[in-house]
Amino acid sequence: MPTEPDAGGHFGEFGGRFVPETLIPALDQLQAAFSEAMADSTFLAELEYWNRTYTGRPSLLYHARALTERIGGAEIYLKREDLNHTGAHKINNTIGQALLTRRMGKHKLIAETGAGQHGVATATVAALFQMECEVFMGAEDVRRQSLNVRRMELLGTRVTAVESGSRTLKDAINEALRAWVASVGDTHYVIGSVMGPHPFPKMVRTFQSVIGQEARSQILEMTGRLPDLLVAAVGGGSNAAGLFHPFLDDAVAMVGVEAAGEGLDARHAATLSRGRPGVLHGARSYVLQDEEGQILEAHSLSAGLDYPGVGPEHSLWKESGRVRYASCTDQQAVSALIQLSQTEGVLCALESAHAVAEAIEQARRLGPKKTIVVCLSGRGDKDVEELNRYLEAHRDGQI
Amino acid sequence: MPTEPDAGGHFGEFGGRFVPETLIPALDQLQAAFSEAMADSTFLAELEYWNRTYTGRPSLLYHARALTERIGGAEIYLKREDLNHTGAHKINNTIGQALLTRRMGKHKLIAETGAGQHGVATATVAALFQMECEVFMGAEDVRRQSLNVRRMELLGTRVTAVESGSRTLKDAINEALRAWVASVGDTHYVIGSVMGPHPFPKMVRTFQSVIGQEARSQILEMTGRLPDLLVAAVGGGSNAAGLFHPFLDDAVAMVGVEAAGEGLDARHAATLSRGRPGVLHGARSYVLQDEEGQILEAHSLSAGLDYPGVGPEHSLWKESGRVRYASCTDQQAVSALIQLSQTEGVLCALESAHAVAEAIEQARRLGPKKTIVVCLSGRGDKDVEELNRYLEAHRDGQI
Amino acid sequence: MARSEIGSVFARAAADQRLAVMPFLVAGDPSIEETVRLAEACAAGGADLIEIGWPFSDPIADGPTIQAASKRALDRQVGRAEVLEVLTQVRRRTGLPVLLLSYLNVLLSMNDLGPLKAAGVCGLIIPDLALDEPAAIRVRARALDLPVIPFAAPTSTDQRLSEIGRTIDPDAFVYCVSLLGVTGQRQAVSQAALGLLQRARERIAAPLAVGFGISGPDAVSAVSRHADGVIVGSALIDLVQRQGRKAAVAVERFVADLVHAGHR
Amino acid sequence: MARSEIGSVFARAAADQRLAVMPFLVAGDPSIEETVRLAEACAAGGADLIEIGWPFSDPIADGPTIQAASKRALDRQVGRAEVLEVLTQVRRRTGLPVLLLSYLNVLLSMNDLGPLKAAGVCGLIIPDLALDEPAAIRVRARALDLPVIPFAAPTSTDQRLSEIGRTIDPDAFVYCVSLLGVTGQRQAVSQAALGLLQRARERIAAPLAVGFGISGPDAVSAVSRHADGVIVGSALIDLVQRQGRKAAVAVERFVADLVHAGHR
Ligand SMILES: Cc1ncc(COP(=O)(O)O)c(C=O)c1O
Ligand SMILES: Cc1ncc(COP(=O)(O)O)c(C=O)c1O
Repeated sequence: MPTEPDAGGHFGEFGGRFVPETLIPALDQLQAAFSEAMADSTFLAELEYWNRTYTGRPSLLYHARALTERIGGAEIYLKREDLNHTGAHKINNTIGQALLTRRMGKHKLIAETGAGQHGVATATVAALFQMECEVFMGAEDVRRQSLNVRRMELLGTRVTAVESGSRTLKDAINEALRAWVASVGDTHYVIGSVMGPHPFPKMVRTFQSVIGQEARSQILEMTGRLPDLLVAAVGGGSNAAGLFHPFLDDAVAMVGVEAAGEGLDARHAATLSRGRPGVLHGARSYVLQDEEGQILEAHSLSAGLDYPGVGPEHSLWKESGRVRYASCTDQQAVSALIQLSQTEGVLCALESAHAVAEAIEQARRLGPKKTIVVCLSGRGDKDVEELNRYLEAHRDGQI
Repeated sequence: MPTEPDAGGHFGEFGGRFVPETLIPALDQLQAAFSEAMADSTFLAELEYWNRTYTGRPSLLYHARALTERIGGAEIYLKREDLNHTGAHKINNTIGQALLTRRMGKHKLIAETGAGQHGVATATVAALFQMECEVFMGAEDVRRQSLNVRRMELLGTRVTAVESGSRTLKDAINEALRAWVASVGDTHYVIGSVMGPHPFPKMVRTFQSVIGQEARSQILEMTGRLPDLLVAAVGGGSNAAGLFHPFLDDAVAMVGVEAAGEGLDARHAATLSRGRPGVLHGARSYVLQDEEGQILEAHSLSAGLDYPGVGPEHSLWKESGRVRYASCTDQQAVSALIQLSQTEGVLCALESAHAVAEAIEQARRLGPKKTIVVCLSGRGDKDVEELNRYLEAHRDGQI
Repeated sequence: MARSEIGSVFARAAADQRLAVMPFLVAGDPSIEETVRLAEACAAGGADLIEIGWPFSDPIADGPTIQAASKRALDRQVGRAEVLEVLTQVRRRTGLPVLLLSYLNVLLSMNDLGPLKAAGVCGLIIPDLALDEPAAIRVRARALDLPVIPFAAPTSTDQRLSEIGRTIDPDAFVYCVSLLGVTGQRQAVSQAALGLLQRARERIAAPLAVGFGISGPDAVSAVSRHADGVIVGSALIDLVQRQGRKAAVAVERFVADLVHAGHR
Repeated sequence: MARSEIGSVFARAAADQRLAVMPFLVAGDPSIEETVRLAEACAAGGADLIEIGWPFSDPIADGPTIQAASKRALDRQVGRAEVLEVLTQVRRRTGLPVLLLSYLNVLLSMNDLGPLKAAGVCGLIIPDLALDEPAAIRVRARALDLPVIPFAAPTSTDQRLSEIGRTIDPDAFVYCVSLLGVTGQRQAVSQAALGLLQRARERIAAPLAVGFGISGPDAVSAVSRHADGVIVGSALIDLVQRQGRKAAVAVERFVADLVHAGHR
């Protein structure tokens, strides 16, 4: 199992660069800047400085005793990325990319966003490093994540609602790519997950690996041994890749949890479970698509998982069997969110709730004496309105 | 300058216990439990455990270089209480009180809330320690802080909208006191600031002093000396008291910033600047009142500062001159919030923005080589809707 | 003269083998004139003493009925002058002793309590002043020979009751709170009330009056053997609200029923 | 036969001392029949080659005009069978060489590219396939003698242009992107386009066609001395949208104007 892609950014048969020629030189420049930076102790120190003093890293690894007790199975530990400044793991990546942008002499940022967390994280670093910023967001997501739209605006970022296609994350990425093609000279496109053309998947995973590195030493310190299982939600796959990567060579099981939306046989966003390899947004990877290669609209209550693609490294991990990919419906996620909220007082993001739901199931299955580390990728403030709508609509239901 | 009240909870001529007789035994019980707990290393260890592993303490002391540079004056350091779990300093207090509640053998919590942060913090510990919880909130605050209402509900707490009086914090406290009188046998009233009858002012200040204790050692470590000035917003006064108290014996200047609302000659909440001593909500302290002792309605855009009373220890500090009390209008707070947001990428609570506005002014006045520590008491997510309404309404204005 | 007034109220009632009945009205609700007229109706019904409440913005010890009454009065600009006017008139027209119930902050705002005395007030009830605070207000009241009525509650410890017994002003009675809660009508008198009265009786020589939640004659009978007086506020105000223009007649009859029910 | 088709297009145009004109239409927009009719109109106007776009859900290289055209076609259920039908008909009716423009994912979904060849396609344009990916699709195309047209952009380095020159399929031309941006009409041809054409000419022997943003005859004249052909898409589709039922006549005239403007 190779843990790094080849020079062209290929993770086995996945990854690569499938973008208009116009962008290739920018990707070359980025790749060079990234490689140099990662070998430059000044850059690494700077990254560490902002992670520690601004984001608040290391994030806690919290032993969820009350939840564990309630479930009566394996010990559950939560990696609290929700406590990061701006409220999700996304900032780990945007700080890294902003520092690279400065290194490349660029001074404008664009980004796409689904849940708005990556948009907020990008807007935040844009403010911090005094860069101009525009964020593309599907019009549907603008509606369901209005809190984050306002946050971006207050941070001085322009939010552009994208009306094309399913008006969600996929279309925001299309539009961001188009905007980047038109501005590539002075603008860096801050991709928010381990997706897109090389070097993004590797670069984003590298910046997010701080999650797994910390979790690894924290769990060793807390329990004296490695965990039995890691669980993380998979949208593009960055929080999962960040948690998993530092454990790849260990005897640790891993589950990535995709959004099953209304069910795998209805509208969902379970790319690895129900898609097949294809090319979307610059890389070869699993894609939700029809027989003729048209991209399907994904569906998840959780805007951050509502994406028909996935990072190429996950496709490799799926094919190799290193990581198992499960899925979780809207309803299961909502009910896990409420259960966590009401046993631990932790209101997590809907995205993260998918991981929590799977962790609860696995805790039962594994039984006591085992340990599970769950990536709590973000906090739920952004989701309360959407949750409210969902609960209103399912009042009679089994939630 | 006494730094502890007398046995009756009097800070000089302020403080005390002015409540219905029914509550006195509960206050005695609480006082006893609190004193015993603070002398019990098990309790202190437990408190420290939850502060560290759950809240995420110590909170960062962040050197705001970009803001400092922009202002061109004293070095500004932000005490990042906004990074705490649940997003404000309020949790420091609710964890302490919940542990005391358990110690007293009670299993129900009630609380009042203005901005909703204390309500969320109480709902959170109620979930964590499996207690029943009801939170009283002025109907006006329910409207302007709807995000926090939903958060409380998702945490399993009942939120009761209070329709009496100005329908804000003052009335929520009235109602909570009434509810406590009716349930005092099995219920603890988690007061959210350094106010109310003895022992609350001292107890809440003690739990919040972790802010100042950390800040003191952090700034010594970062700069090698004590700061020149501390700045904090004052609603009831808990974040300010928590920051100030550990520095009382030091040669450090302090400013508490009240809400001047629409201006000190219009509607405001500047209790110490414009009130006079009286009795409200169980203690003698400064109060906004008319000639005949009727309590006036306070006004602040910031729900957490919208209160016509203040903690009794602040009244003492004002009278003794140990702390200066300034005020800041809605407009100044909004513009400081935006300035901080757009230079540092930190979207703080409207309450905290009052402190930021004063800090900016003082940084200019003090000039370089001086250092200011500002308590960033909470994050601004809860305020974006209200800010949006304010900015819409003042579109033509000078913000 | 004020010194003996309260004492004689309880002495007279005891002689009649009944409870002293003390109706409570909020000054200025529904109007100054009406408050006075309702007090007269109480007197006609046989009330022994009238309690007048000073409307306050933040009545933390009161339930919805008295909160609303306070608010109505404040909305009609009932201030210090109007309250003094009500007190004076009630005293003059009824000839009964008058107690003033006021939250502490209102009294603290008066430089001088003399005008209360001048208006005929014979004692103060301050719901947010518990025993613990030897607040300056006590000194000022005592200088005018105005007793401050202490409260006892079901939660009060025996020790506290003894302390009340030791420190009570001469001529005062003890306001025994019948339940855990704020003012307002309740279905029945709680067991807690009877327990409190018994414990208080053993420790306090002064008369005991029961208040909070006394809804009508049944409640009065229930405590008639355990207390010396009853205070009836919310039930009366609810009645006034219900009856509108015919309130005075109804109040007179209601108070008469209370007096009747208070016979042992 | 396909091998020589593209070559002969440029050879003929060069012989006429003019640019080869290559109109672009989206298959099935506004309908299958119309696409074919419009292609015939292009041919009547003097077009040298027709480019047909396969409607795709996520056309990242396209601006609003072609995005909308793709969406219209997809909304009308234009799928693989319909695209093949359009290609076949256009080839048959116009007799001109036909290039297929398709995003990569659509082509990857075909197990076999044979049907494209059978429909008369003589080359592939894949906007999201840059030089870097020696993707399997190239091998499959080459096996069918279908050249894949490479792109060059203003951002392409000299080294990259040389690499394009070295690796280009026999019989292919280079699709020179005239600007930084997606497809869609622009006011004027950018300086960047002329710079690119000059740099490309020095490094690439194959013909150079300019596309993206060519809005009409003026733009064509502006590049006539620097390029060998022009690709006109959005301007044509906008025209069809504007003209409605009279589109064929307008298209024929427009293409004729382009051909005219392309004379050196
Ligand atoms: C809180 C949170 N978790 C998870 C995700 C999913 O992204 P990824 O799979 O890249 O971690 C998002 C995306 O917005 C998010 O906001
Ligand atoms: C973020 C924040 N800061 C400050 C305050 C004011 O309270 P205090 O003065 O007790 O710190 C509040 C109250 O809700 C708050 O939420």
